[in-house]
Amino acid sequence: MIAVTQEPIDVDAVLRAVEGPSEGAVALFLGRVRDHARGREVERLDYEAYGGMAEAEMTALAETARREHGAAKVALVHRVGRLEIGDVAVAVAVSSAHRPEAFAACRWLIDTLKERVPIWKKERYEDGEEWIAEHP
Amino acid sequence: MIAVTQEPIDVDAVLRAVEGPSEGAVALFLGRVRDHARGREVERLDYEAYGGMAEAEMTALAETARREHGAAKVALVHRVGRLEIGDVAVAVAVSSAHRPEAFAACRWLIDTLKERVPIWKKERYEDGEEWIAEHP
Amino acid sequence: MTGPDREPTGDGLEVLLFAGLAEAVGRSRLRVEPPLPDTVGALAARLREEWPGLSRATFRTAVNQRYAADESPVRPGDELALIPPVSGG
Amino acid sequence: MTGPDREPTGDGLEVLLFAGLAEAVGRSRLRVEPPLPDTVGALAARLREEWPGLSRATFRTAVNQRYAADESPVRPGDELALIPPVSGG
Repeated sequence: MIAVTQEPIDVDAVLRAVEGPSEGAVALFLGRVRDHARGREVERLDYEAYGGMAEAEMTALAETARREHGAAKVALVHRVGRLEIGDVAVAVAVSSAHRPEAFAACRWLIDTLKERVPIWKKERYEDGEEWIAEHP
Repeated sequence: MIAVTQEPIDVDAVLRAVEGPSEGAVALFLGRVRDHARGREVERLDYEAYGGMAEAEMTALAETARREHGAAKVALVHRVGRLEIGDVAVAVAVSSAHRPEAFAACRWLIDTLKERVPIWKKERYEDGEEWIAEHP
Repeated sequence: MTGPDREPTGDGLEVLLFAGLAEAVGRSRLRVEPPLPDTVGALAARLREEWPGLSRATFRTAVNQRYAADESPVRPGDELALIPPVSGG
Repeated sequence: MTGPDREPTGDGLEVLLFAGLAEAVGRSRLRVEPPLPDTVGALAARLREEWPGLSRATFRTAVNQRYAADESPVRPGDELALIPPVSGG
């Protein structure tokens, strides 16, 4: 399961996507909208994606996670549009036979997704808004 | 949420237990029953716990995760009794403001739970069964 | 601390066994009559002598649901447990 | 590869802009008329000259939805995009 979606992320479906009888370990990362960032209070976020390329990059990341990081199954979902505090912005799930690979691949995926995948967030504050540029 | 339970683990409830407006990162680990172990085909597992002590140890682990590993909120649930292939045996959820702490605390918790918490599994095979002694 | 399934033991003690250790001994609790040994280590040594299933077994010991060192004291009414190598998760 | 929202551009090209870059330029796509530059780097240099909002901007470039090096070729019909620093997750 690889998707960029306007809809709320269905975490159960993300977890089901990596189930398997030989996969004893599942690592899941959820990125939720925080009420603060960079020392400022955040009211909400707007995410924009270069949709086709974002999904292509995420598909490539999932393949690398399986080939090089020991992941058996991978699910990557990023939400876009308007998100409120507490909403899940991104879900990364990895299964493998044992836990070291599941943790390592999950961590590698979220780190690399944040560096490479063409998605941007705009933070909305009480008194303004700002596009965040995290990874050049 | 700290529990040793006979019932199927409600993963949604585990994730809800670590929600918070300042916690932007959630790391979840699920240990599921695998169809193989130690080179043998496994038909199912039976878990036994020293219930009161297991919950006391898990409570102590959660406190240490918060005090020393940067966790904001922790949920630990272990299922006991008869488990089939694919059933979730253990769920570990950690939230924190940022992801390094969530990953590190989640990994430390499952590693340390496996070393310390008085829970035992018996593997059932087609032709027998065996109590598993993993951490002396 | 009183476990949910313990009965009064007077001046003696009951010791809980689990998993493979309970199967090796054939019981999930053992009674230790007074006089009680002073320490966890002395009590464990006495149990290893009395019960062949324990003589060469690997276990840690818990007193009142906490892991206890060999030199920890043992008192009437304590909840003792022999903890074979764990395999949760 | 043809993006879902692209129109035929003949011998020219359209370039997609996103997020802060689109706001700085005031548009989310730019038309580049022939003759086309040979490479991604030359095309980016031309856009920086033509559009003040791009002159000092930080961006990577993608061709047909893949990150592309400055020396990558540019052909009519390619889907070009300027990718400002990302902040997903």
